[in-house]
Amino acid sequence: MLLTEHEGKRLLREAGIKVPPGTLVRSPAALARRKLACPVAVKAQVPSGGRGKAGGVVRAATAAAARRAARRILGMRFGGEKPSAVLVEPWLAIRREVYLSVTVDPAADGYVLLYSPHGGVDIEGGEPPLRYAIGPAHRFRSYRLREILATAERDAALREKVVALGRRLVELASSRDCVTVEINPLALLEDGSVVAADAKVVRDECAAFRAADIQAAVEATHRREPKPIARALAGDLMLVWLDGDVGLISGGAGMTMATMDLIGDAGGRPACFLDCSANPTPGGYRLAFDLLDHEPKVKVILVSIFGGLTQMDRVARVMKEIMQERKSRKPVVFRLNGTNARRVEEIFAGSGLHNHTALEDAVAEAAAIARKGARA
Amino acid sequence: MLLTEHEGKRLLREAGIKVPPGTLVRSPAALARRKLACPVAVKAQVPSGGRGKAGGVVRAATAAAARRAARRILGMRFGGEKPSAVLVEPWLAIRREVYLSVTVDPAADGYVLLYSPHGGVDIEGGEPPLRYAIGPAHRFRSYRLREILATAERDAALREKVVALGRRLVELASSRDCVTVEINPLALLEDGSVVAADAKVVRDECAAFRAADIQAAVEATHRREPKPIARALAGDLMLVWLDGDVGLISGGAGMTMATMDLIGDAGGRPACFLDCSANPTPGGYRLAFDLLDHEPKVKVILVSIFGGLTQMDRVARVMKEIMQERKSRKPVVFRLNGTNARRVEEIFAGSGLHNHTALEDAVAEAAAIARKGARA
Amino acid sequence: MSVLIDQRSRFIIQGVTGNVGRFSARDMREYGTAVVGGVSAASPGMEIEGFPVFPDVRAACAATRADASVIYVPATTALDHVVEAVEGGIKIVVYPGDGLPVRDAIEMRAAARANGATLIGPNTPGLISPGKAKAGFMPSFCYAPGALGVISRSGSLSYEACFRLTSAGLGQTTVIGIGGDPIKGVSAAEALELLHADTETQAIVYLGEIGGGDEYDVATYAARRDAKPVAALIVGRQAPKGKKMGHAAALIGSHADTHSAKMKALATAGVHAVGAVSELVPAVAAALNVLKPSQESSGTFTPFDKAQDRPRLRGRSSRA
Amino acid sequence: MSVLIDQRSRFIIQGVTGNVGRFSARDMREYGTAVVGGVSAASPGMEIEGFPVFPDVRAACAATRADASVIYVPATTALDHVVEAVEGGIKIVVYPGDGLPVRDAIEMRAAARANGATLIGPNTPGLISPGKAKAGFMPSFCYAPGALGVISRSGSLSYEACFRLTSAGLGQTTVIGIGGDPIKGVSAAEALELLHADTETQAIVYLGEIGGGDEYDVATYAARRDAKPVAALIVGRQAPKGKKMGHAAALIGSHADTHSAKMKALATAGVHAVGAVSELVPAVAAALNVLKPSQESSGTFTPFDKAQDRPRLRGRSSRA
Repeated sequence: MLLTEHEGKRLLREAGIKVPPGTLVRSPAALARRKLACPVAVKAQVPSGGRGKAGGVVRAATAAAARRAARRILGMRFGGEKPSAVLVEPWLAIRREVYLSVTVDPAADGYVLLYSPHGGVDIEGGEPPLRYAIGPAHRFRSYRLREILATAERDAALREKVVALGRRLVELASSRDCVTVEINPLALLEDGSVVAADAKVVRDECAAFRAADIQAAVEATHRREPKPIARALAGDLMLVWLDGDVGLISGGAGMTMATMDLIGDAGGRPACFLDCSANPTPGGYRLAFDLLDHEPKVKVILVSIFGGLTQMDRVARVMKEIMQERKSRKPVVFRLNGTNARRVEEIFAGSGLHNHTALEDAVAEAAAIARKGARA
Repeated sequence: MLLTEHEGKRLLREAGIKVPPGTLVRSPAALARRKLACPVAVKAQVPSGGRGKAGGVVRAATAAAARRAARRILGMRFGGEKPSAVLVEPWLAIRREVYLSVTVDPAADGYVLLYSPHGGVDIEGGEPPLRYAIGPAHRFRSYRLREILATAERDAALREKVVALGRRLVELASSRDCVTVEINPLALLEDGSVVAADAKVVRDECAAFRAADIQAAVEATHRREPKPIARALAGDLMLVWLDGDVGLISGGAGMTMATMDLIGDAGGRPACFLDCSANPTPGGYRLAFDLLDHEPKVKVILVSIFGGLTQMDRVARVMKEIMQERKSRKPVVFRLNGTNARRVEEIFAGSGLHNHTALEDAVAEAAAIARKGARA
Repeated sequence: MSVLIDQRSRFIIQGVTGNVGRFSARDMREYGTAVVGGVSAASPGMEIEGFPVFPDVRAACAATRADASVIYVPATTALDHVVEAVEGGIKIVVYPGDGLPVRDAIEMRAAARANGATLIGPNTPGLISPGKAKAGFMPSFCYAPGALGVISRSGSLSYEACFRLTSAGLGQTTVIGIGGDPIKGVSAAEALELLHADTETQAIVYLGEIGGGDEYDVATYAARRDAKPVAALIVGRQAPKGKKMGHAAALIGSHADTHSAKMKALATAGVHAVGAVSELVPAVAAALNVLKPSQESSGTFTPFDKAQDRPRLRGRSSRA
Repeated sequence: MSVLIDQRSRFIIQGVTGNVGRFSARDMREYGTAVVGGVSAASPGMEIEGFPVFPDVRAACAATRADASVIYVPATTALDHVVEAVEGGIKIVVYPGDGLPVRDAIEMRAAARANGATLIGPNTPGLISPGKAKAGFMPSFCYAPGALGVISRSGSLSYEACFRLTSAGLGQTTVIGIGGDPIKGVSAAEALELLHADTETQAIVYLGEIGGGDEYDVATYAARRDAKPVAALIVGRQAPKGKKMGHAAALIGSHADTHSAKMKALATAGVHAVGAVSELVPAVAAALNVLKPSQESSGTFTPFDKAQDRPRLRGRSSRA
């Protein structure tokens, strides 16, 4: 879960890392009530990258200009999202911008620290950053980081500040369950101090059980999602809407994507990624049907499940029940395979339901129905 | 720094540990505005032990009783301190109370976890708790804890809950710089769940540089101190007022205590513990004199410093300057020794100041002056 | 031969008293796997499905000489159980659970390494050496002994894929579910090394997806002069950019994460890479034909045997 | 003999470019200690007080064969520097700084152990083997070679105490400032073992205070049948309950923390324990007389030599 700059900076501040004093406001009116020491930076608060290049960070020389900038930014969208607020900070007298981040990297068997002597918006175009593969957080060694920094950063005093910050970031990432803590730019000010001018922090949603703030943020994010997505999340289903008309109820990320790909190959267009593997229960499947039955763009539903732990005789019984209860007339195509799948045929017998043996056949039928529906 | 129960429980909650839903109020009037699900517990919020036995926790069956209890508690003192607030929580249906804590223990080379199957206010009188010597936090092993718990806790389901909590407490202590995290009682409720019914958390003030919340708490504590103590702390001096009249300016905890003891042996009574070793500068010493000069009970000032890093020729020059500037007429007795101490005599020469060679002589003189002052 | 597990592996099930643990213990035994006991701290001393239940791993190992374990516990306590396993003497640990915090995955992997153990997982159905042993909950009928080493990031996709391979007469030495999380006990690169070193494995099948960098490790391996033939299926052509597709790592962030970039890298390295599960069997056949062009022609394989739900369990292990 | 350091110890100073580092490097050299260089990441390549300054410990050790280090850096980065020292090959590390978070003290101690090194500190002036080497900033004139092993929790108190001992002709083998923090690199118990094993140390002087449990370790040692004679000074009779007296550990919480409880435990164990620094020399003399009643009588010691500021540097090492 990517935090907004403001939320990320709060975590940095809590860990003793210097950030500019900032004011968070949700409206230009709220900004009018604050005293500002101009010039200021007015910054869109939105969990999305590329904000700076998209005009989401504006320098304002006067309070009036700051209000205008806030109004404009609050009306914009960044990566499809409206900013929830603007962060107003003193405009910094920056001598140099560098890049510093800690992130999880399989190649490092854990955390990796990245540093570039040239930070700012163009970081991705330049030289690749220096790389210190740490592994588990307790393996961090300041002298190793120092050696690596010395190969490209000539300012010895700055190196020492980065070394000290490096430890702080690794401990923050590990102790507060952050997948990424990126400071870009880390600003070297005229007075020689360094300050985190921006913050991009990604927290690990899986750690919500031991971090109340992650739990709260996850819940808040879910509340902000459109209703069907929120309902899916609340029911432990993973739903991503796509552009097509073939509704897909599946189990397992790889199997779901594989089926989506086959739908495309068969001339259809998947309407969604809908993975029910985390909740393969009557309630989970009922919710899945309910979501797709109520989505007008879905013309046909393909149930494609290959169960391991999920026992397919049970799934078949649940499907039979749902088909008997459900009001929607959208056609449903089944391809159930996996543990106990040989019993599906006898369970479906007499119900009018048909289970395809081959995935390709089921996909072809679903795509054909959708095409027919589209033509009708 | 010992936190109040409410502050401690906030840390527990942040770490995903279940605590009762509580309401913090600073006055009975504030409590009147809250809806309460009675019966409730009304609990004094004060950073001091023994609160329960001293009447700081009261069961209230009605909202009116809760307000009366809050009023009474807010007027009491616990360990000399007035509660800053009361915490009002639902009265818990407790099946059993156990004791669980993690604390720093030199004998464990780090953290130790303590558990007793009998928690509550009488924990100190009973059997010594079970002890799991962990060491550094990353050495925690749930299976070791489980083995130890099995020797005295018969409820296997509860053991498993304690094992899971144990890891959470060790990680909390380490990642949030707590010296002690004590849950007493850890309450096993009728529904089988466990909840931290109380919390005694001691945080490490030395970690303020990397934990903004510790920094803020230290500053708040310092602000609440009486003015002279607050001034001493702000000047990096360590001041504890005692009952006597011999003011003592010293350096180093052990040397200061040794001098205090000698003052007592000489028939005097020390007025303070005042350790200037963290700020052995002209500013530090000026502040020390200012504090003692303005404290009426101080009749004489003994300067007793044995310097290592602190170079005594510099100290002697500073002392000479201060003696010349200072308005107070309180007599001052010197005993300076340590690095470069052989130059003190020549620096003091002609100033009317005398440096005692032997500590006992300086102490005897100061005590004699104080006795004379007391008789006068 | 096979890698990591075979008929001599002696398994315990940690968390055997839960529904999943109990089901899996029975299912593994039915496959012929040597399951020698279970561990449950809360219920030691009882019997589950005929297996003795021990209070901890050390006791279980002492009594049963177990050297492998499958762990069915929630993510909240998974790290503790994996550490107990590897410090208790277990050499092959499978942790199938998903939703594991990445920090715990990092610590798990480090703990396994520090104790000379191999961890499979998290977020995996486990691994199977067909005809020898099964450590996890994949559907047994999908597998048959043979000459293919299979590596998969995705559980159910590996069932589908192996069902097709088995149905086509293409059996497996070992199928390793490396899992869909970014930090894995055994990574793709490490799984490749294991299968490379196995004399019976004649070709490697990799089942991958968008996001993450494992596919580039496959390409790196395949480009080696001594590499075994590799076939790969990469799914996710229809996935949009910037959305997480179930797996923590299945997210297209940069260009390298895309389906086309991965397919190109694999093809360049000589991998028989396909983008649809329907093309997998011909691709694998082609890979095998590279190895033994005289024995097989890719045209002889039918991709799916519709005539029977249970595939032919005809292996190729006799070849090696 | 001496423990931990002697004239063969080769020292570097980490943080040599700061005021304290520079002062101490010069002061240690003046005492005759083999200071072979300094470390400063920010200013490598320069010279400080004639010492070469290296960018890191590894480079310093490679160039100078250093095996000991005194570290003058703030608490914020102390753990990093101690870890660098012990992983760089340093075997004796002194960290004098105070205000160190206890978690970092725990990690420091563990790092030293894991690398077979000995850490002195935090919150200590260091240690000195009089006439041989000095690792820290205690005033040199307070010490003389002799037969006493001294252990102290408090810096300036140890200067006062050793000044008195030296003035009375009671020299020292090694004086170890174990420091006033709860978690120590070398604990009282460990310091006792070191001095116990040193053949030249004839008696042990322990300088303690209220709070903490070190004094009970001293009592435990003294009660051993093979213990060397022990004298102890415990300060803090005038300290009130529940208030921290400067040192993190100097706080009377429970009864065991009190002055009287400690004095009783020490006396019971046979320690010549006193509560006033003015009584220290007679107590030490009595302890030595236990050892060699024929050579000395406690009446011959004068507690303080007022005639001269610089004490007689007359040692007792010739005895052993």
